[in-house]
Amino acid sequence: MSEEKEIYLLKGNEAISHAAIRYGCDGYFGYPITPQSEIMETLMDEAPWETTGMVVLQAESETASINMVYGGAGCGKAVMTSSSSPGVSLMLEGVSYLAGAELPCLLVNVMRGGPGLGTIQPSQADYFQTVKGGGHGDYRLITLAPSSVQEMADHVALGFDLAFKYRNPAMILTDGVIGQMMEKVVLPPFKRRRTDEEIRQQCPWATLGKPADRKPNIITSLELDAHKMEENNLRFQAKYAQIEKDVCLYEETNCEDADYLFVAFGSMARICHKAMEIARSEGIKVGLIRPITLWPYPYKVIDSYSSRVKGILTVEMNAGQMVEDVRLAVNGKVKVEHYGRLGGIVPTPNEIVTALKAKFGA
Amino acid sequence: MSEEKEIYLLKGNEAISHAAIRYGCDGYFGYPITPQSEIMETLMDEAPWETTGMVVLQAESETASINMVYGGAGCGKAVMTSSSSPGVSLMLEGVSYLAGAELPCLLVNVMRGGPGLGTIQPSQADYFQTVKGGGHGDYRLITLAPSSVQEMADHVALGFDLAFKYRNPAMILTDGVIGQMMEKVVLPPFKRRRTDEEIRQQCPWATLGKPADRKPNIITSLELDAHKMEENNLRFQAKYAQIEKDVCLYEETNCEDADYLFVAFGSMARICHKAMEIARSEGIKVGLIRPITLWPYPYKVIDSYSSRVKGILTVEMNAGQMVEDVRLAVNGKVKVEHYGRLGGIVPTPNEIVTALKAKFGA
Amino acid sequence: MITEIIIAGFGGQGVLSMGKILAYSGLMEDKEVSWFPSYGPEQRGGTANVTVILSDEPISSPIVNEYDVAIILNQPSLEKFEPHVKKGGILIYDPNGIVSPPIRKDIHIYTTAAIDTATQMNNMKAFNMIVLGGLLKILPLVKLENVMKGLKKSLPERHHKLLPMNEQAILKGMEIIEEYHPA
Amino acid sequence: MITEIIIAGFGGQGVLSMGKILAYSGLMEDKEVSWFPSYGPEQRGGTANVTVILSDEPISSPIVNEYDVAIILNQPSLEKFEPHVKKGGILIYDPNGIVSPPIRKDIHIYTTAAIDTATQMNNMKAFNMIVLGGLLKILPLVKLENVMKGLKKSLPERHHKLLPMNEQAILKGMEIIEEYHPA
Amino acid sequence: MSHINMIDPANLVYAKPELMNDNTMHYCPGCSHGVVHKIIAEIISEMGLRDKTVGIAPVGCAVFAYNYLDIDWQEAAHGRAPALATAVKRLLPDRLVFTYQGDGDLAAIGTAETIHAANRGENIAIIFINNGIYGMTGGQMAPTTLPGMVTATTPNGRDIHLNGYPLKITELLAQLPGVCLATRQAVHTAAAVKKTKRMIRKAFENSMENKGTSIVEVVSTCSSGWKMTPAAANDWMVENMFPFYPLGDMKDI
Amino acid sequence: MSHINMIDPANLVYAKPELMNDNTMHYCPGCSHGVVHKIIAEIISEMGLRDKTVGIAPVGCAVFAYNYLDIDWQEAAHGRAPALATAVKRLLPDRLVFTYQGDGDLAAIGTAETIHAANRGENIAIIFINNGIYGMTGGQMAPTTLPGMVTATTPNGRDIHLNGYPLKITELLAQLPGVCLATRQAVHTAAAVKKTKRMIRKAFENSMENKGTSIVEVVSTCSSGWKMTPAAANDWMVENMFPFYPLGDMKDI
Amino acid sequence: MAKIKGTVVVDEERCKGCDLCVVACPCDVLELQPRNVNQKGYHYVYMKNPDECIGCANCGYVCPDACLTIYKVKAE
Amino acid sequence: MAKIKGTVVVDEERCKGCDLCVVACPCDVLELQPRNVNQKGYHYVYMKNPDECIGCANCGYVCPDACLTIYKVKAE
Ligand SMILES: Cc1ncc(C[n+]2csc(CCOP(=O)(O)OP(=O)(O)O)c2C)c(N)n1
Ligand SMILES: Cc1ncc(C[n+]2csc(CCOP(=O)(O)OP(=O)(O)O)c2C)c(N)n1
Ligand code: SF4
Ligand code: SF4
Ligand code: SF4
Ligand code: SF4
Ligand code: SF4
Ligand code: SF4
Ligand SMILES: [Mg+2]
Ligand SMILES: [Mg+2]
Repeated sequence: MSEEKEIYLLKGNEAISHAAIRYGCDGYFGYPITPQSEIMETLMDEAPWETTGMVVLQAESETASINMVYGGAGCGKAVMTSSSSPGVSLMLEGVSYLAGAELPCLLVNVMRGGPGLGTIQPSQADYFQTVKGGGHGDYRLITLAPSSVQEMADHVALGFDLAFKYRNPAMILTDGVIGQMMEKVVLPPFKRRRTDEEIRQQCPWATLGKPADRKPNIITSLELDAHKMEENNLRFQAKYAQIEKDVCLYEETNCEDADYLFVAFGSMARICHKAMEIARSEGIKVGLIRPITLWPYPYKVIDSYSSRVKGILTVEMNAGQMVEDVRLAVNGKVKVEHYGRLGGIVPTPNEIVTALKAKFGA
Repeated sequence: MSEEKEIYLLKGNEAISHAAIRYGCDGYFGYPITPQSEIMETLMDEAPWETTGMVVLQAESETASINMVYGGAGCGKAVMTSSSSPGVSLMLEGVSYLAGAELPCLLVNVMRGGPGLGTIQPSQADYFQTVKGGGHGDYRLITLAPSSVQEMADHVALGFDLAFKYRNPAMILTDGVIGQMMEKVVLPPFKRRRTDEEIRQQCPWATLGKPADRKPNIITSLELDAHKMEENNLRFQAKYAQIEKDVCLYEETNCEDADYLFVAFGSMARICHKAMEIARSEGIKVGLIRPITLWPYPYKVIDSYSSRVKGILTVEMNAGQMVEDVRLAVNGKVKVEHYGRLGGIVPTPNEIVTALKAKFGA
Repeated sequence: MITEIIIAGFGGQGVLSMGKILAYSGLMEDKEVSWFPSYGPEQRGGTANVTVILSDEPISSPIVNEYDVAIILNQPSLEKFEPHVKKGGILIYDPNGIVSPPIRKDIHIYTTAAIDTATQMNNMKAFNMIVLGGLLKILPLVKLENVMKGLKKSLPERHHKLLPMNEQAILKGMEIIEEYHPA
Repeated sequence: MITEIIIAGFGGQGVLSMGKILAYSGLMEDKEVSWFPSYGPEQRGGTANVTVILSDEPISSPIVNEYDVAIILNQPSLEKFEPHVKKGGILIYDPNGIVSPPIRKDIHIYTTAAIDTATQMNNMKAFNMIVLGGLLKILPLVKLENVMKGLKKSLPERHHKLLPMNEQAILKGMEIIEEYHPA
Repeated sequence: MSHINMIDPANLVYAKPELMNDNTMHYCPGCSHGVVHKIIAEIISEMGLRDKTVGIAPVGCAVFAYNYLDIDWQEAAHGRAPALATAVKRLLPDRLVFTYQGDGDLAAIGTAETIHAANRGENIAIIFINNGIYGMTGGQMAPTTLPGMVTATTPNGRDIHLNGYPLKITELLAQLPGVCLATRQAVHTAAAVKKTKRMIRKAFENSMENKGTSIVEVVSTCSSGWKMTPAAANDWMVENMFPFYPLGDMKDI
Repeated sequence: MSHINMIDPANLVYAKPELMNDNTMHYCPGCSHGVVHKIIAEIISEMGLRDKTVGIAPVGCAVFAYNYLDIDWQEAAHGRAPALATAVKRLLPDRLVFTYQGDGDLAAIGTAETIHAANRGENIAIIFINNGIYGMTGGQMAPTTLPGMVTATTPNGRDIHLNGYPLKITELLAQLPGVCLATRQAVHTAAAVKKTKRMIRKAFENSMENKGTSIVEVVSTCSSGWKMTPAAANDWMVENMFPFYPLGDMKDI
Repeated sequence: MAKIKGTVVVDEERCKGCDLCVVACPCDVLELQPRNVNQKGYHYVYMKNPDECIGCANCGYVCPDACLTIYKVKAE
Repeated sequence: MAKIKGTVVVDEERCKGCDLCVVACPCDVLELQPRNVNQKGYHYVYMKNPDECIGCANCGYVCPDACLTIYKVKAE
């Protein structure tokens, strides 16, 4: 349909909302927090309950939101929430439960500067929280890091699809830059929501009411018998290994001839792109690797350059988090340095070039 | 005093409570959860409010507990809470606030198997959560990993002292094994609680009421101006660097002549000790490094063996978390493998020896 | 060609929506566009600004160090952004409320008495369109017809009756803009 | 010397406190001791067990693969722990409620009719002391006087009047323990 | 007629409910949870709603409710059952959705979720087992523990100055406009069981008819936590709990 | 007498309170927060308690309260001010401890902390600014938003079926035994300001006398969130908020 | 005159010997086994005075573990 | 007869022109500056009819920004 190919000018946050409705998302549960409140506001404005039947509910807190997501996801519904750093911290018990009960769902963190109440300006300081372990226990979140408004829209479907494929929560990890900026975006076509019958087929584990011909479906993360709990964990680990095999998205730019690599995700990749242009214009051969999935992490592709480049600079709006994964990837084969700004400051392209020169004498 | 040198037979959890009273702890705020409820129960039984004046309060939730800790710590009081994995996840927003407001306090996580509600059996799967970033933003918790009931008692004072020295929360990260086991323990002598006057001197930032001769004291983690927020973060990072310089506790056993190293913390170090004895009795020269502080992490001491040993095995009750820090320590110079049991299972010494042989052909 | 623009003033002056209309206009001309606001809790009379980039190529960074064009609507913003206009770039400001005017001589400076004009027109809502008109006069980034298309697109249907008024304001803005030479 | 002991039975049978008294007794003899319980939500009639280690050297692992001594008070525990007694080790069990008795021939097996005896004594609370007496008879790990000291230490003051009764139960247990040879 | 001859389906007056399976319940002897489980099983059968029911289990002794009633269940994080139920019911508006929660779960950590679900008038039924204690974790004080009551965290009895007052949360909930039914019952006698059953059935009907939130509090015993025999616990409940938590309907519209 | 001559301390009838400093408050023009700040500053001075007061600021527009009143402050996580206050007051029992909270902070995310602090009867004063909206984050629906009221998340007005009912939390709190004072006031007229001041003073006295928890709700305006001029907002409040949130004392013992 | 008679079938392995049915019975029909225990170690309930049973099912209603099946007939 | 007279000193830079004092004044004393703005861009308040002021301080009580200082005298 031509109408659907129409180009929109949207904020990243708004793109998520429109993409969710068009995906056939069944429910959104959230609590306001800057810089992502537009997600719920746009949904409320679109009132999809009158069209697709999607439920949109402002919860009493992030704690409630994430547990509503658990309830909805347990029914096999495509449900989501969104928040920003402090709100996401409040969700972590629930996130661990979602992972432990193997429930597909979509979470969005539009990061702001911490720690604590911090600032509302952009940040990437929740990287560790997202990919290593915010909540308790061994679990993983499929983590997508969009770097444009278009990807904000695209990652909604991608996130949901991966979540359902692997029965695992997926997280869009983005920040105030991408959430608040407007860009051109092509929205996906409308998909209708799945019927309960379709859910019964695609999610035979979902709690939709127990018919006579199957056992009760039970959504739980509890197993007091440690041996069985270990089995559960081994199943999760096997699943995580499978996801690591199947899914790994990244983007390489100008890496073939590069002497130095930037590794950066999300908004920082955008800014590093410009820094790369500036550096190349000065004759420094810089390439850029942009991990799109932060978990699974593109260890291999980064490692593939470890004996070909003179140095790697990770640029993050934090005190040095993803840099550990880059170091783990190259395992000592090349020097890896970190450049970061903190507390809501977005580095400029120029200062990144300066940092590159300073760290590597490039 | 001789009475004070008396040897007690206590659970790890109980040791924490007695040590807290004797330290002159001002307040405990907690919510029951297995396997650590004895901490609050012992305190309630001892009724220190009748003796030292220590406040002990059962809160309505872990969320409330951690925020009570924030309130108490903001007054310069020596306050603490304890919980186990799911409960700690609920505290993470508060923990990030504590770090962001630079409040000294003592947190205890007696880990159990996750993710989700999981099991109540011992686990170490909250390592990442504790040392990388459970809550949002760039912050660090001074992290102590006791491996005996004696250390459970000792780390209370150590944790509080470090917390106050650096104005930073400290965490005792332990598990159901150490929390539930009884061992001999020598309790420290009783110290009286600091008076408000002493607190005014030692913690000039504390909110005890503003006298005419100073500016208002304000406990906050907020700074909407990103530049100022960055300054705050740089101050935190400088402090963290200082702590990393000043504090790093570990224990080396039989490392001098070792061909292989176990690296393990807490209860796993105990079991690895036995595994080391077994391996040595079979002629395999194994040493053991036990990090006592998990942050700051003893990267250097581990690295100091990286060109002297044939392999390092980290043993953890998780799917492989601390192993990343060991890999970061040796930076590719020696092979590092992980052996773990999950979901509440405690590995036996024999299986660790078997794992060592399997991974390294030792 | 890429044009990096900052628009800055008090919250409530329509800074963000002026940027939006500019971005929409670019969209109508099939340009690449990006719009990045200062965002925050309700601005409560504080300053607000937005970076708008119009480009023929894909835009890498939505955040830039220096601007081709700065549109300045109050004193604090002037102080903040004047130093960041590229050499040879453009600075447009409304002198109302400006106590210390710009001083750089290596850029082109223009004034637009938009506040006064809007007050005269008895239509404060037209204020930001007057400013926009001025910009378009000296830098015809987008065609007027595309601005109108953009406006139509960015305004909800129920406000379309305001389109002619906006067009007039733009035209007025084109008239009143004046070059300014610092002493 | 190090002795690794498991005591296992139903929750409510005093398994944990028997282990505690043993540990306290060890403490009185200046031994190193460790006591590690199966823990959980209220045992609600489920099984409970505790590993007690008494040693002259520091104890590394409080958790072990195999036991020198297993004290078994119900059928599920027998099934679970019989295989983990060290060759040449000791297994003591109360035959009450045991439908399939132990079968290993490479260990020393004893029975203690503690439940019956306690019922006869009309004092179910003495049950675990009777069992403990049996253990001490065949393996004098700790001196009786130190057991009594340990008991005193582990019991709250208000229960000290029960000490003589406990001593009698231990002595009774020493009397009734019998060797058992699987068919 | 001999006893053996009486045993005939035609003469049956009471039996284990069809929806309750053969798993041994992990509850302590005499625990009220079992009785309420039976009631719920019976009602769902009687209403013919097995294929339309989603139950939400709490964290608390009833965490394993899902092991005993053969319906679809979700096990919630501690205190969050009403949040789960909110989503389930909004996404499946024609289903029977109920939560089953203890006093710690509902009235301590879950206070906000309980009050807000009720205040929104979510069309769910909340079955609230008030045994005045945290059974699951070994008998600590609950928000509903009576003054003077001994628990693991009030070894000398709850002292209102130190530990605060018992919380009558059902009274609070009854005042919210979203609540259509709020009642307090017990299950210590056959008559009480029948009354409780009527009220839970009404709560379930309200959920099906989308009339708003129903809350049925069941004043219960916890013989383990109270350290009494089950029979003594019942007596203690009648003597001590009922005066403070009087049985009866607070709201029924 | 000329105006210039009247300006003499002897003739002073009203001035900026001594404890309020010269920082420009970040509040929007006409925001009720400022008025309540002034009242608090005056009372603390009058009671001579500056060196004995710890205020707890919320997350909400009043997050920066600490920038304006020259007393010791702690800034709490969103909704948790009563938890902080609990600890502060228990550890410093002779201090005046008060929280200052918005409706989102107190009655949404902080519901559990509010109810439990009040139910424990913590000796704190809770100043509750009910402006029916989330001011700080740009005007989303609050738990107290009136039916039909337009906000950023109820663009067509709050629909009780979709968004639930407004929550009269002070009415609930008034019923808790730990609460000694529960009152609802406003600050739109000089008379209202004086009445509110009397009640907040009483609340502070209660804290000092350890009489239990006091809650003073101030029905307020948020001209930015309501998208009205401050004066129109006051009128709207009188017409629409007061009928739903009637002013007056609910409890005072 | 028609007399109402009842009987109770006990699922002995399910029974936890809680005594609640014993207390609830208006006719003193039930009792816990004084010596015998089931496999879980509980003194399960049995009909001490079977002929007194009126099939009122009070025992059944209050049994937490659903161990009791009750039958009732009108006997001559 | 003693007449009560008052005066109001406005902290013009603090004033946000919210108009609340204007509305609160029983004597129509105050008005917002129709044209002039302060440095923050607000039309601040001034005494339009200074002689009407009775020093009741209503304006002061309701001013959220504590911009007003009020004095009162009994004038002859
Ligand atoms: C976040 C969290 N905190 C604490 C616990 C530990 N916990 C499990 S059950 C429970 C209380 C149970 O009491 P109640 O809700 O009254 O149920 P009961 O067992 O009495 O039926 C607690 C505190 C937990 N599992 N999760
Ligand atoms: C955990 C968390 N969730 C959400 C937010 C975002 N937030 C900041 S203030 C606020 C609501 C403020 O509303 P209210 O309490 O009514 O105060 P007001 O601004 O109206 O005075 C919210 C949701 C936050 N800072 N932290
Ligand atoms: S502990 Fe209490 S509530 Fe839990 S099963 Fe036992 S009796 Fe029931
Ligand atoms: S947004 Fe509302 S509450 Fe916040 S300062 Fe402005 S008027 Fe006051
Ligand atoms: S049916 Fe009635 S009479 Fe018969 S045993 Fe049960 S309670 Fe007693
Ligand atoms: S009530 Fe049930 S469990 Fe209890 S004794 Fe009777 S039959 Fe057994
Ligand atoms: S003091 Fe009274 S009369 Fe004077 S300006 Fe103020 S409100 Fe008006
Ligand atoms: S009330 Fe205060 S801020 Fe508002 S106009 Fe009057 S003086 Fe200015
Ligand atoms: Mg309970
Ligand atoms: Mg508000």
